[in-house]
Formats: sequence, structure tokens, C-alpha cells
Amino acid sequence: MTATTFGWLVLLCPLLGTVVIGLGYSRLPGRTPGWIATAAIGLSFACAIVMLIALLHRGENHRELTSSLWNYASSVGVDAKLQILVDPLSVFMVLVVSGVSTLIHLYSISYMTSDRGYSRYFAYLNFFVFSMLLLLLAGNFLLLIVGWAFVGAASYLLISFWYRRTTATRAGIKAFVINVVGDVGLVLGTFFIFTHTGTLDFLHTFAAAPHVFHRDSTDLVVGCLLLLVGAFAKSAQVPLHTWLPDAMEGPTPVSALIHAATMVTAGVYLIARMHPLFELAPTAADVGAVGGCLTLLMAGTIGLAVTDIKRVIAYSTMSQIGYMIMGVSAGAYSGALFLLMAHAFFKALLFMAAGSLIGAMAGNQSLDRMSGFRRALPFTFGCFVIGGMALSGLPPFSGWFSKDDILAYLNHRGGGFEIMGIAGYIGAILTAIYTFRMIFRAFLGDPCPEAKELAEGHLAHAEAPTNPQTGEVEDTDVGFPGPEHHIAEREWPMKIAMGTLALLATVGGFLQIPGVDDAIRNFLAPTFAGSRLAAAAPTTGADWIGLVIGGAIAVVGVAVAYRIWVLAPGTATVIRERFAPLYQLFVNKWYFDELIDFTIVRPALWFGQVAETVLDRTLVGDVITGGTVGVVGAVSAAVRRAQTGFLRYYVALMLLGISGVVIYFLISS
Amino acid sequence: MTLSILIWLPLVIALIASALPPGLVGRATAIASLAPLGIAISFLARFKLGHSGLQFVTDRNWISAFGIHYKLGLDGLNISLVLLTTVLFTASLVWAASREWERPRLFYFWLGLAQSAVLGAFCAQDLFLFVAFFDLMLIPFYFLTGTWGTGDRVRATMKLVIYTLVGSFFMLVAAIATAVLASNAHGTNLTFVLSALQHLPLSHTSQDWIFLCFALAFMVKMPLVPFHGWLADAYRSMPIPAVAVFSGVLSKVAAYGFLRIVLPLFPYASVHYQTLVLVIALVSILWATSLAFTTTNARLVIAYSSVAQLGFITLGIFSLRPQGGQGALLQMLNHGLVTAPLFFIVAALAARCGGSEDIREMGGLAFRAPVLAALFLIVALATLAMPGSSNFVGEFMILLGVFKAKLAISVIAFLGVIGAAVYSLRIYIRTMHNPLGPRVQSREISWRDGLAIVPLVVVILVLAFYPQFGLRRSENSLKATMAPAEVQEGLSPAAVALVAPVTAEYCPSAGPSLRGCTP
Amino acid sequence: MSAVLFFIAAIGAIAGAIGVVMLRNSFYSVLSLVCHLVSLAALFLLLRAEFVAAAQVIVYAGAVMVLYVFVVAYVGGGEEIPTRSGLRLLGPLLALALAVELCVALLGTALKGISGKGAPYLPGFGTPEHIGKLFLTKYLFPFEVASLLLLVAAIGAIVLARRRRGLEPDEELEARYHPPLPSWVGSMAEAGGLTHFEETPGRQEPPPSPESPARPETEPIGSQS
Amino acid sequence: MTALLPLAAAAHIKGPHIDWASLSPFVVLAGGALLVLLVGLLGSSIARERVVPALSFLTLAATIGCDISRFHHQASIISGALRIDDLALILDLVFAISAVAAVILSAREPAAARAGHGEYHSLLLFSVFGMAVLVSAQNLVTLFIGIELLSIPLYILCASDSRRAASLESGLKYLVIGSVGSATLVYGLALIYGATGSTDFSAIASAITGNSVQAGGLLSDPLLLTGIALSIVGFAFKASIAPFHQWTPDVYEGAPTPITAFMATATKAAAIGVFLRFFDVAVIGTQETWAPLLAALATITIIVGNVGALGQSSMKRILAYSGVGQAGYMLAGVVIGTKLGIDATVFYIATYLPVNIAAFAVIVARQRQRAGGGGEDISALAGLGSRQPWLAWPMTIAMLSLAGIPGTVGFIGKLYLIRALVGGDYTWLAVVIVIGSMISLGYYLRVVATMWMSVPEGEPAPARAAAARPAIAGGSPEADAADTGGWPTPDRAVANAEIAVVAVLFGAAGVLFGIIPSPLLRLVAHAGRSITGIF
Amino acid sequence: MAIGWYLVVSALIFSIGAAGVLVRRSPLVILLCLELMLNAANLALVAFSRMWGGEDGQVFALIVMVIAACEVTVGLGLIVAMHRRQLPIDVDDLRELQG
Repeated sequence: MTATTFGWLVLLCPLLGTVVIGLGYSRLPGRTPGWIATAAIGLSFACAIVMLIALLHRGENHRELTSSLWNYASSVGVDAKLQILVDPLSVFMVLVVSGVSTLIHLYSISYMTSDRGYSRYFAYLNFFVFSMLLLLLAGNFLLLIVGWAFVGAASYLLISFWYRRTTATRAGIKAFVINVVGDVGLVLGTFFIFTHTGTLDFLHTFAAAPHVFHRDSTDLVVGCLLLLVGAFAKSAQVPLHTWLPDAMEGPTPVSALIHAATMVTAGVYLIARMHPLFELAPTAADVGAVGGCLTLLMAGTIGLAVTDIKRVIAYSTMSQIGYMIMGVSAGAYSGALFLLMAHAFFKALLFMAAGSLIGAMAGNQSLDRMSGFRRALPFTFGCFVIGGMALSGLPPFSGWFSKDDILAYLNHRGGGFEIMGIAGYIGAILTAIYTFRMIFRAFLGDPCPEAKELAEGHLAHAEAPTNPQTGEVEDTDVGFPGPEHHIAEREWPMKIAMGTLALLATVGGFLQIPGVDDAIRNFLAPTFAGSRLAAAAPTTGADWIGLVIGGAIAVVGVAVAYRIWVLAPGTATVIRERFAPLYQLFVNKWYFDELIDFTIVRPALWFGQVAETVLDRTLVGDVITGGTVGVVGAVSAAVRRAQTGFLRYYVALMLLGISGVVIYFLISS
Repeated sequence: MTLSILIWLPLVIALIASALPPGLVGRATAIASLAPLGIAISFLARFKLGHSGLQFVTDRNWISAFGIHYKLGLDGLNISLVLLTTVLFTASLVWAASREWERPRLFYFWLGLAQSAVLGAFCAQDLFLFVAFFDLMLIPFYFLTGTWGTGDRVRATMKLVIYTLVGSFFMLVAAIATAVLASNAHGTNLTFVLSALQHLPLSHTSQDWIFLCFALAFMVKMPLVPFHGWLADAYRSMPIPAVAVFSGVLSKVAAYGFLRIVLPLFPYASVHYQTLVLVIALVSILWATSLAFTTTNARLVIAYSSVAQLGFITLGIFSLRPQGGQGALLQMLNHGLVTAPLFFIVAALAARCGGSEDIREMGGLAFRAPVLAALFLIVALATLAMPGSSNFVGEFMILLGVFKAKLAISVIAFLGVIGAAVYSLRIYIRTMHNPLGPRVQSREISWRDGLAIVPLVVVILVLAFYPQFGLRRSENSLKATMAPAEVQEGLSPAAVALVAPVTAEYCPSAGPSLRGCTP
Repeated sequence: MSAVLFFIAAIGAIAGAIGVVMLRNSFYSVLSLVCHLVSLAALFLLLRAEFVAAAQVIVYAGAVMVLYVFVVAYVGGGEEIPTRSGLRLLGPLLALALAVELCVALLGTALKGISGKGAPYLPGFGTPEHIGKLFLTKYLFPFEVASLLLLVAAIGAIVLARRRRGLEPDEELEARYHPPLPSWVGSMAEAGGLTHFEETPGRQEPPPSPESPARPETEPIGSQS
Repeated sequence: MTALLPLAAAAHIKGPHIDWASLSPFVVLAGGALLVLLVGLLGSSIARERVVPALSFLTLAATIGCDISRFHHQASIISGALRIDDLALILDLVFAISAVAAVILSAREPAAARAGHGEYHSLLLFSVFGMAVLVSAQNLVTLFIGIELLSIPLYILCASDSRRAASLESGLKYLVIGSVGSATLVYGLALIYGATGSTDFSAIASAITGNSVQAGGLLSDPLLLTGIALSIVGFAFKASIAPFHQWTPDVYEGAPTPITAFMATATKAAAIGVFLRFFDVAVIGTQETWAPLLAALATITIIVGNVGALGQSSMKRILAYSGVGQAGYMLAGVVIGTKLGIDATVFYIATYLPVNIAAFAVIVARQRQRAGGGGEDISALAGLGSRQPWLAWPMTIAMLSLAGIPGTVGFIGKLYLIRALVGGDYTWLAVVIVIGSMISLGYYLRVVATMWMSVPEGEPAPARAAAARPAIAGGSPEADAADTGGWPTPDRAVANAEIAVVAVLFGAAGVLFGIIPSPLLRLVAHAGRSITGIF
Repeated sequence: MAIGWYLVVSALIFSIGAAGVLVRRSPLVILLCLELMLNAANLALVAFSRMWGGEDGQVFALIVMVIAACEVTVGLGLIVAMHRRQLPIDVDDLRELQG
């Protein structure tokens, strides 16, 4: 059994889980689907570990393995096989994804208990994990795109999981369509590369690229930019980010899994995977870095303004992924992937905690209505604080090690990248502020009614389930979600999942302490062996300087948040009024939705209507069809009108004909 | 087991079944239709890979005065389409058999004739035979729509037939002109056999106008914008089994015609008009896509999506690149497989909301019908060419071909890919999801409907794992069929070898003479 | 001499023809045609077609015209009201155009014979003997067929014009469905609206139904005749 | 005519040699016609109503037999008056078959009883005789007398249902316009005679091509060309070529339906046949001049005919206009002036025959069933598909064949025509044909739609029909049939058996030859060969 | 006189006959006008016969005469039949068949 065999097993487990749950949807009792799903992912994780071990047994230069089952589409020059690529990068990602997924599945077992679509939920969730793993293990562009789109579809399904909610379905279609835009970018980018390399296989492509492409050759740059479109769409980077906040319509564990820990990091993975191409096309890489940089700043500012707790975390996700994209585009591969892992831990944790909180709030997600849950939800509070500290980059949590690794790299690389480094530090302040804004507003202060109720020992449940976005009462007969909500304090699976993640978020950073272990960098080294940029890592000293600065900035940020929301609770209002235009800009998410609506959605709909009314009905229906019919009809009427029944008219026409015919012959004589 | 048996068996079955009592005809026909399906599979099993030529050839003189042969044969281009035809007809018959039809004997007779004609059109290796089958297959649909249709059926069916026959009649002239001019120019006997005609290239002027006639016929049949005037009415009116095969198979005959006839016989014109056809296809894609996301009739969404898909298929063919061609072939198979179940599903949806096909009146159907919802979801995702579906592989290769030929068109065509996502999900969400519609009664799919839909969905899923199925047999044939055009374009030196026997020398002009126009 | 005769005959023929067309009374038209035919016979004679001329006078001006006169008398062709339509103008115009075209064709030919007086006269040209010979040799078949044609015409005349008792119930039916109009129809009383004539079926349209019972009657009646 | 022969011998005039074998179809026809006429005079109703049709049938069958026996025996008989060749014989077959159908359809035709069975049938046979003469004619005189012998019986037959005013009206219209046509034709023939000095086709042809005195001078002589122009008009009128077609719808509608069927098929075939004879033999030399004109006429005809049929409600009128359009197609075959063109034209005529007869048979059947009138209306066909499939199918096949749908003989006919046109460098005319076919779909398919896709209007309210029935209409099965909306009671359906048989047989032929056209093709291939001097 | 003169006369008669068919309403007179047209043809035939010196034209003219007689007979028969049916003897009133 080689590493690749386990690679296939990694894929097979969640797929089987999907099929079993999908087919047995009506027969599996109680929580069984949840357990099956969790077990499937757990097995997958176990296989991933075995795969890791198997890979580590091989020499450093022999850690890129491929395996193919059959020809997927190979004909007339297209050479797509059903092929996986097992190398340190993919194994690393698989481990993170399957690991975090297992925990989130575990969490979901409880969290979704009372939901009517329990089986469906786990089928989707397993399918998502399968897709994500396929994306990660894909050995060629075609399978990558398949996985890429599958996660998009799974994401869509889970976002609109409560499909009776129009907000949910709208968010779902939005996410899906933007993801399709990303897919299209990816496909087109693939075309640009394929036409030169003539192969879809990753390893062959990377091997051929230096020979067929000049540095910064136009086609390659365009191709890489299009790949970036894919990456940006999936990772919710500006300007293709608008779907992510809306995606919070889905159940909270889904947000934790897909929109925090795994799927959204696919863009990072993609750039890391394609690094041989991006290094040949530095222009494209720079664009990626700038995009990530912009996103992290913009998302940070919005995170300051919005009040929906899940959306705050969502914007924070965007911002964190901005760091990763920036890092991975600039060449800080190990740093970015390290952040990716750490982010998966702490952001999943934050979402889970938020889920618990929302459960306590009976589905309400607004920060404005939450306060004082510190005593009512002690475990959740603890987890949230750990996650928040990790997110803010407070030492010694995982976020600190990882984020500041990237920033240190940027500062070290120079050549304009320092600016991004500085922007990163600004972002770090914002992160700390909005993170602790959440913590302070939700957990400190006077307990809100729900918190009081919980403190008295029972969980608040809304009388009628409502849509948290619109407040509409939902059909209880078919009510999605169920009337109940579940909190970590009462459900041991949730507790285990959150506890594990809290632990990982705390200690995950120790995997790569500069100058101490550097485990991740070393492990990934074979993948980035040929990379010029990876080799140009900063020294240990420079790393530590960066870490210190970053830690300090995080502390400052937390202090600012404490000043605003705890020490002087009115400050926020004052600031809001003083910078009203800016606040409006932030709270309206920089008007991106409106912009897209105005530039794309409306014209498309308008064109659709024009196509139907003006073009189709008028042009094709009336002018072409109707015109022909009209002309024929008119001639027909004329012929029939000539048929008067008057004998003498017939003779007259005949004579006219005779004259005509004779004239013709006379002329031709 | 010759191809003749395969082709005529459905008609024979229908005729025999009409001797049964009316109540049994449907079920008998449906069960018996497994026989053609089985025969088609047996051909598939016996098909030799790596052959670019015809297999299982039946060649007989039909009308010797004109050199018209009754020549049938399978190669990579049509084998999967033949299989598709039998599959879809069986599914449609199964679907139909669970329902009561007025005058059932006649109903199944027309369906049987339709199947025979479509199979004939796919297998025909003689230009005239193809034209004959091509026109013939319309007639059953004329009756099916007019007699068993809904709404303003007679008007719709007249529109359908007249529109399509307009194209077909031009094609008839063009086909005869092809044979006559070819034999005149080369001093050979008149022949309509495709393989023979391929060695008798026409002059450029002749190719130009003949190409346009053929293109018109095929584009009307597909249809492409702006030749789609018949589409909306016809699709709305046709009975479901008819519309399923019509959109699933008949439109493919047209696309297949491009590959089988136009590209090999008129390579010069194919290259000459490449951009024109590509633009028409592109406009179709965009136009149909935008219509599909504004129209509120569920059937029309599918209808317009078909137009867009056929636009893609045309794009692939007229990329004049093997990738595009292979993609187009695969996509024909895929589109047939998704569009038929979609129509069945629409029928099921309509049955659940008081007979209305308006998606504004639907919504929330998924609640008590998870299986129906799941089937619909799979099919909808396949329709939008979700990567991972075989449709995606088809679209991928099509766009790759176009990309190589005309980059800009390929890039714009991607808008259609995005649009497909919008309209497919729109119809899925508006029917299955969202709050419950006013007259909606959510019910699980009946096992009878399931009998027709589930096998098709299974095939879709299998193909998703193994799209190579649709590619491996066709590669050599497709290269051969594309080769003349590629040579014409001066593209591939390898292709020259494939068309070596064809003399590319100048032949005397024989365009449509204007003799007799002036005194 | 022949020129004078020609002009007289030609003017006679043309005048006769114009008379046929212009005279309102059909009876006068017939007479005018007779005049035309006789003039034409003269022209035939000038063209040395003796037999044709004779046949023209005997058969045409004699027999056929008598038939005409009988029919005119039977049908009672009185004054004809001139047409109101544009054909009154268009007809002559078209005819004029036709005449001009024909003249152009006849006179524009390169054939020398047209301007000549004809082929040299051979003895016996146009005599019954020559004509008869042709009829029995070269034109034997048309000659025989002409006899069939005359037979056909005779059958036709019988079929169309005969009255078979019982076979034409129409007139009785007609009478049943169109009873004689009341005496006041067309009177001043009617004009003054003094009578209620709605009850009387109009003469305009015979109802379609009387045709249906008429058909089966043919069989029994046919056997009686 | 045999009686005259001794007389000729007595005058020491050597009569022409007569090839009796070749003349046999004519002899049979003429003899049969006379016999029928005589038998018709007998008193017994059985003789008139049973024997006369049977004799007519036998005569036609014998004619067909004679025709077939003379195949491949080309002969020019009776001093070159007639030419019996394969072209003529094939056309004779068409006439005879059409007449057979007309005889069968006339079996219960009131017009036949009204005109007298003997007269009616003998006129029909004389008309066939005239047609045979016409397409065999080798000189102008024969040609003219043939065309008259064809026409005059038809004038009478059209008017024979003298009970109906429409029948008389149609007879008169046909007669007047026909006579104008004849006069024009004879004037044209006179001019041709004047220009060439001969009445024989072969002599005319050689005079034109310059073997004679006027070497080369005649080709563009106005006299000759005007003669040709006037003859074209005369023939065109017979073939209902626009703008000389206007009599067609009116006469077709007014005439008794079996006669309409006969006219629609046989007369058209004869007229097109004489086109072939005259233009491809006598004046082939001037093809450069007349072909474009005929092409233009064909175009006009195709458009006018097909367009005119669109808004009609009477089936007979629809078929009349359709016949105009079809005549245009046939004329297109004449235009080409090659052997292929002749073959194609003859083939088209042969394909046109069965389906048109089938269609008319169905109309006759409906007229019989709807004794109350309106049987020829298109609405009378509503619901036919479910009520009387044995009538609906032939009509469907006929319509599809006329429209040129594959699987029917009309499709092969179109194929042949287009093939000949393309081969003869008249591709644009082929396109016109195709455009005409497209327009024609508008009404052919409407007929089919009416039969299969609509419900008869009077369906739910038989009581109303009964109330409206006039008192005198009682007691006859016809009236009862009228009560039930014109749908047959069982015995009525049986009574129409012979019509249904005709419809089904001819409809089946329409499909059979559409699938296996080769025998028919081989047959017509001889037609073109019989005209020498062209390619 | 030159043959041409005869031909001109014949052309005039033909045209007059044609005009008569157009302007007259009585079928009887229309029949007369048809006679005129046929007679014009006869005149032309006889003139040509004279021109060429062969009797074919005269024979043709005789045949035409026969035909003219036949047409007249049938035409008159029709008129009589119409009169019997009490139909108007006026071609402008014969408009049941139209369209």
C-alpha cells in the first residue's frame, strides 16, 4: 500500500459516506447519519495520516507521487486522466481539511440534531469534504477544476440548505454564480497554459513551463491572471468577494467548515500549487499580492462596521485570506500555508463558538442584541476568546506565529513589498479591534434576556422560527431550521470539537517557531524545492523581529477595542458620527453589491428582457416570421382577389398574358 | 445483425403493437423498445476501436438511376448517437406507457416511425438517404404535436414543420446539387454516397452556396438564433415524450449533419464561413441564455437552454479543431441525456402544481419529494455543465477548440457558461426551493416516472466518472472528418495525410447558373 | 381589280366583325357575323381557296348561323346593357395592343413571301380534289378524328340541351321553393311598405337543402324512362 | 373510320400505310367509346348503370394492355400524323389510369345519371382519346384536333351535372376561356405554319434549324416567335400555367368531382406532354428564346398556385390551386429541354397521378357521405383521422406527397426534377420550386391537421341539424347521414367501398413508389430516349 | 395584293374578336366573337397556304371550321341548358365560383 493508495482512500471515504447517507436518507434513524458522516471523514483523516507517514518514509526528492485510475478525458491531445498527485503540499492540505472537517462534523451531529434535513445535511457535508479533497489531490488541471466546481456546488447546497428562505436561496445562487465565474477563469487560464504546454498534467506542465514560456510572456501572464480570477472567486477576494458574507445564510457549522476553514483557502492552495507558473509570471503574482492586500484592508474595515456576528467573522475570514493570498503570491509559501492551517483552527473555533452563541440567542445573530453571555456560556466564551486571540495574532497563539511569518517575509523581500507589509500591520490592528469588539459586545456587559434565561437553566427558543435576516416568520410545518437550537454547554460532541480546536489554535503555532523547529517549512520544502522565492526566506532573526512587532500591534489593537467598547461604551457612537461617510462606506460593504448589481446583474436582466420582447418577439416573431407570413398572405389575398369569378376578367388577364408573352418574343427576335 | 434491423425495428414494433388492444399497446411498445436498445448496445460492444472507417456497413442500390444507395454504417461519429437515440426513445416510451393516450396505437406508431427515422438519419451514409430521413423524422412530430399536444397545438406544429422543412427543402436542393455538380465536374457517374462524394471536391463557388443551404437546414433544426422562431410554441405544445426525444435527439441530427456532411464535403466553405457560423452560434448562446433566465415557463427554460447548448456544439464543430469536434460529439450525447429527463421532471413538476408550467407558481416542491429534488439537482447541475459532469468535459473541449481557433469568441462564449449556471439554478430554486407556491402539492416522484428518469440519471452519473466513454470511439473518425477542413485552413500537416486521396486541385466552376434569367 | 375586291371584302369582314362586337342586340350581331363570313369567303376566293370559301359559306354562314338564330330566338337575347366595368375601356386597349403586336410580327418577318403575292399558281390549287386527296392521305387521321369530334359535339348538344322528363326535378322543386311572387311585389304598395313581405321567401337564394332529396330519386326515375 | 378506306381505294388514291398494332390503343378507345355510347342507349337500367361503367373499365383496361404491349416499339404512323413511342405510351397509361379512377369514382355520381351513363362515359373515353392523340401528334393539325377532342368532351362533362348551377357555370367558363385558348393556339400554329411552310414537326424543326431554304434565318424571326408565343399561351392555358390559370379553380370547383379528378391529372399530363412534344421536338431550335420565358412562367405559376391555395376553404379549390403550382413544377422540367428534363417531367406527372386521384377520391367519398352539401369543404374532413382512417390515410399521404415529404412518391419526383434542373444549369429554378413547396406546406399541412387534429364542428349537436332539416328530406339514408353531421352510417360506409378502395390503392401507390421508385424510374427513362435530337 | 395585307386583316379580326370577348356580357355574343377569332386564324392559314403554295393550310382551315362548329354547338347547348335552369344569360352574373 503506497501513499497514493491511501490518497484514493482519502477520497473514497467521504464519497462513500455521501452515497450511503444519500441512499439511506429515509431509513437511517436519529443521529446515525451524523455518525456515519463523521466516521467517514475520520477515516479519511486517518488515511491522510497514513499517507503522511508513507510519504515521510520516502526520500526528500521522491515525495511527488502520481497515480491514475483511468482515462478521464484523453483524446485529440487532451490528456486528462483520473489522477491524483500526492506531494507534501497536498498531504499538508489534506490533513488540515480532513482534520478540521472531522471536528466540524462532530460538532454538527449535535448542532443540527433537530433539523429536518439532518441526513441531507450530512450527505452534503460529506460531499463537500470529498470535493475539497479531490481539489487538493487532483493531479491535473481538469480534475482540479472538477474539485474546484464541486466545492462550489457543495457550498451552494449548504448555503441554501434552508431552502425555504429566499434569502438563503438568493445567497446560494450568488455564491454559485460567482464561483462559476471563478471556474471560468480557471478554465480559461488552463486554456492559455495548455495551448503552450500541450498537457493538463501538473507535473508535466511545471516541467514544460520554463521551456515554453518566457519570463512574463503575455500568454502566461494572462493565464495566471485568469487562474487568479478563480482563486479570488473561491477565496472571496476583492472584487469577487460579495458572496461570502451572504453565504452566512447557511448553518453555522457550514460557515465554519466551508467559509472559514477549507473551501475559501482553495485559492491559496491554487497559487501555491501553481507557484512554478506564477514565479515565471511575476506580474500576475504581483497582481495577486496586491489583490490580497486590498482585500485584507477592506474586509478589516467592514468587519469594524457590521453587526451580524457571523458576518463579522466572515469579513475577518476574507481579511485573513487576504494575508494568505498576499503571502503566497509574494512567495511566502510556508508562511501562508502555515497561516492557512492556523486559520482553519481558530476560525472554525470562532464559528463554532458563534454557533453556540446563536443557539443561545434562538437564531438571532445581531451583535446589537447580544451582551453579557460571559457567565451563561462559559465554555463558549473561553473558546471564543482563544479563537479571538489567535485571530488577533496575540502571542503565543497560532495566528501570531503564522501571520507575522508572512509579514516578515514581505518586509524582508523588499522591492515594494514592504508597503504590503505595512498594510498587513494596519490590517492586524483592525483585526484585533473588530475581533475584540465582538467579544466585548457579546460576552461582556449586562446580560441580555436570552443570556439571563440561559443563566436560569433553560435555553431560549423563539416561538416561531424566523429568518434572522428579514425577520419573516417561517413555515413551521416544513420549518427549516428546526425550532430548537443547540449550544456547546449542553452537547458533548460540540464541546469536544470546540475543545480540540481551541487546543489546536493555541498550540498550533508551535509547529513552526522560527529557528526552533520550522516543521512546516521543512515538510513542504520538496514541493517548493525549485522555487526561487521560497529560497529567499528571511533569516531567523528577521522573523523574530517581525513577530515581536506583530505581537505588539495586536496588543495595541486589543487595547483600543477595550477602550472603545468596555472602558467608554459610548465611544463607538461618537466615532460613527464623526466619520459618518466612512461608516456608511464600511457598513454598506464599500457598495460592492450595488456596484455589481448595477454593472452586471441589471444589464444582464435588461438584456434578457430585451432579448425576449424586442428581439425575440418583435424581430424573430414579428419581423422574420410574421413578415414572411405577411408577405405570403398578402400575395395570397391578391391572387384570390384576382379570382373574381368574372369570366371576362379572366379573359382580360389572359389577353394581358398573351400580350406579355408576345412582346417578350418580339423583343427577343 | 445488420443495421437495417436496428433502424426498422422500432417501426415494426409499433406496427405489431398496433394489433394489440389499446390498453396494452403502450406497455408492449415500451418493453419491446428494449430490443433496439439491446441491439445498439451489441453494436457498441462489437465496435472496433482504432478504426476510422465505417463498420457494419450495409450497402445496397436504392435508386440506381441517381446513384443513390441504401448505405448504412457506423463509425465513431454516430455510434454513441445511435445509442443515445435508443436510450432516449426507450425512456420516453417507458414514460409514455404509464399514461393514457387517446388513440394509443397511432401515438406509438408515430413514435416508432420517429425512432426509425432518427436512427436512419444517424446511420445513413448516403447524402440523399440522410436528407430523406432528415425530413421524414419531422413528420411524426408534426402528428404527435398536433394531435396529442397542448395549447395552441395545431398552430405550433404547423410553425414547427414549416420552419424546419424550409431549411430541409433548401438542403434537398443543395444535396442534389452536390452530387450533380460533383459528378459533372469530375466526369463520373452520379453518386450520392458520402464516401464517394468526399473524393469529388466541388469548386469554391459551388461549395459556398451549397454550404449555406445545408447550414440553414441544420441551423433551423437545432435551432440557432435567428432561426428559432418555431421553438417556443413547439416546445410548449409537444407532448412530453415527444419533446424529450425531439430536443434530446432530433436537434443532434442537425449538429451531426455538420460533422458528417458539411465539414468533409465542403471544407473550403466551412473555413470560409467559419467565423460567420461561430458568430451565429455565439449569438445563439448569449441570446438563448438571456431568454432562459427571463422566461417563466419551465419548458421554455429547458428549450432555450437547449438552444444555448446547441450553440456550444456548433461552436465546437466550427472551431474546425479536433478538440472542438470531440467536445461537440461528447456534448451531443450529454445534452441528449440531460434534456430528456429535464422534460420528464418538468412534467412531474407541472403535475404537482395544478398543471401549470409557470415557475412563478411553483416553489418549495423539494419538501416532500427529496428523490425528485435530488434527480432534478443532478440533472440541473449536469445541464449547466458543472465540472465533474461529462457535460463539462464536452464544453471544456469545445471551448478549447474554439480557443485555439478564435480566442475572442471563446472568451465571450464563457459568458454562456456563466449564464447557464444562472438559469439552471434559477429554475431549480424557483421550483424546488423557495416558499411553497400557491397550488403546489409536494409529492414524491412516482415509480413510473422514476422508471424513465432514474436510468437516465444513472447514465449521467456513470458518464460523469467516465466521460472517456464518449470520446474514445470517435477520435479517429473525427480526425478524419475534420481533416479536409484543416487542410483547407493549412493547419495540420498530419491532416494532409488523412485526406491524401482527395485531389485538392482546381475544378471548373459550376455555381448556380443564371442561365435563362436574361432574354 | 383584285386589290379593289380585296379592299371591299376586307372592309366587309372587318366591319362585320366590328358589328358583332358593337351591336347591342344579339340578333343583329349574328347577322353581322354572317356578313363577316361572307366577306371572308370572298377573301378566301381571292386567295384561291375555292373549297374553303365554299365550305365557309355553306357550312358556316348557312348551317351554323341558322343554329345561332334559333338559339337566339329561344333564349331571347334582347338588348344587352353595356358593362359598367373598366373592361369597357381596357378591352379595346388590350385588343389594340394585340393587333399592333401581331402586325409587327406579321410584317416584321424576314420571309419574302409576305410581301409577295404568293407562290406561283398551280392548276388545281385549292380544288376539292386536291383537298380531298390530302384528307385521304396525309391528313387521314385528323380527318377521321374530326368525325369523332363532330360526334362528341352532337352528344354534347344532346346531353346539355335535352330535357329528360323526370330527370330534372329541379323545376318542380324550384316551383315548390319559389312560389309565384305575390301580385303586389314591385307595386307601389310594396314601395310604400303597406305589405308584409317578409314571409315570402326571396328569390335570391334557393336553399341548399332541396338538393339532398333530389339525388336518390334519380335511380327509380331512371328506370322508368 | 375503317369504312372510309375502301372508298379511298376506289378513287385510286393510295391511302397511307396503317400500322394497326401501333394504332391499337386508339382503335380500342374509339371503339370502346362508341360501344359504350350505344349500350347507354339501351333501356335496361342495369345495362346503363352497370354494363356501361364495366365496359368503360374494360375499354380502358384494354387500352392499357395495348399501350403496354407497344412499349419499345417506336412507330410513326398514318403518314406521320402520330408517333407512338414510349413517351406517348407512358402518358397514355397515365390518362387511362386516371380515367379508370374517374370511372370508378363516377359509379354513383349523380352527374353520370343526369347526363346519361352512356354519354357520360363515352365522353370520358373520347377525352382520353383526344389526349392520346395530343401527346402523339406529329403535325400541327393533329395536335390541334387532339387538343380539341380532349377539351370539348370535358366542357360537356363539366357542365353535365346540370342540376347544379355551378356545374353549368364551370362548363361555360371552361368553354369560353378554352375557346379563347384554342383560338390563340390555332392562330399561333398558323403563324408557325406561315413561317415554316409546313405542318409537320420534323419539317418545322428542320426549317428552324436551317436545313431548309431559309438557312438560319428563322431562329429569331418575329413571325415564328410570335407563333410560338401564341402556342405557348394555348398550351399554358390547358396546363393551367399562370397567368392563364384562372379558369382552373372555378372549373374544378364547379365540375363533378370525378371529372375534376380526371382533369386534374390527365389533362395536366396531356398539356405538359404536348409541351414536351412541341417544344422539345418541333421548336427545339429556338430553345434559347423560349426557355427563359417558360422558366419565368413556371416561376409565376409556382408562386401564384401555391399562394392562391393558402386561404381556400374548399378542398377542390385547394387542389385546383395546388394543381396550378404543380403545373409550374412540371413546366420547370420542360424548360430544361434535355433528356433528363423530359424524364423528370414525365416522372413527375406519373407521381402526381396517384396521389391526386387519392385525394379526389376522398373528396368524392365525403361528398357522398354529406349529402347535404359541403362535402368538398375542408371542414368536412375534420375528425376523419379517427372516424374513417381508411380515407384519412390516403388523403394524408396525398398531401404529404404533394408537399414532397420523404417516404412518398412526391419526394422522389421533386428529387428528379431538381436533379434535372441542377444538371441543366437551372439551379435557380430548383430553388423556386423549393420555395413553392415551402409555401405549399401551409395548406397541405392544414388539410392534414384538419383530419387528424380537429374535431368536426357539428359533433356535439346532432339535434340541431335534425331540426334544421327540411321536411321533404326524410326517408333517405343520405338525409340520415346528414343528420349525424355527415358521418356515415354503416351501410353508407360500405356503399362507398369502391371509392375507399381507389383512395387506398392510389395512396398506397404513392407510398410504395416513394420507397421503391426504381421500377417507375426505369419506365420513364425510356420516355426521354424516345425523343431524338436532344441530350 | 400582297399576302401581308391578308395577314393584317386577319390580325385585326383576331383582335376585334378578342375585344368582343372582353366587352360583351352575353355568352351568345361571346361565342360569336370566338368565331371571329377562329376565322381570323383561318384567314391567316389560307393566306399562308397561298404564300407557300401548299394546301396544308387550307386543310387546317377546314379542320378549324369543324372545330369551330363543334364549339358553337356545345356552347349553344350550354346556353340552352342554362336558360332551362333559369340562370341568367349573362357572364357577369355567373359568379358563384370565385375566390
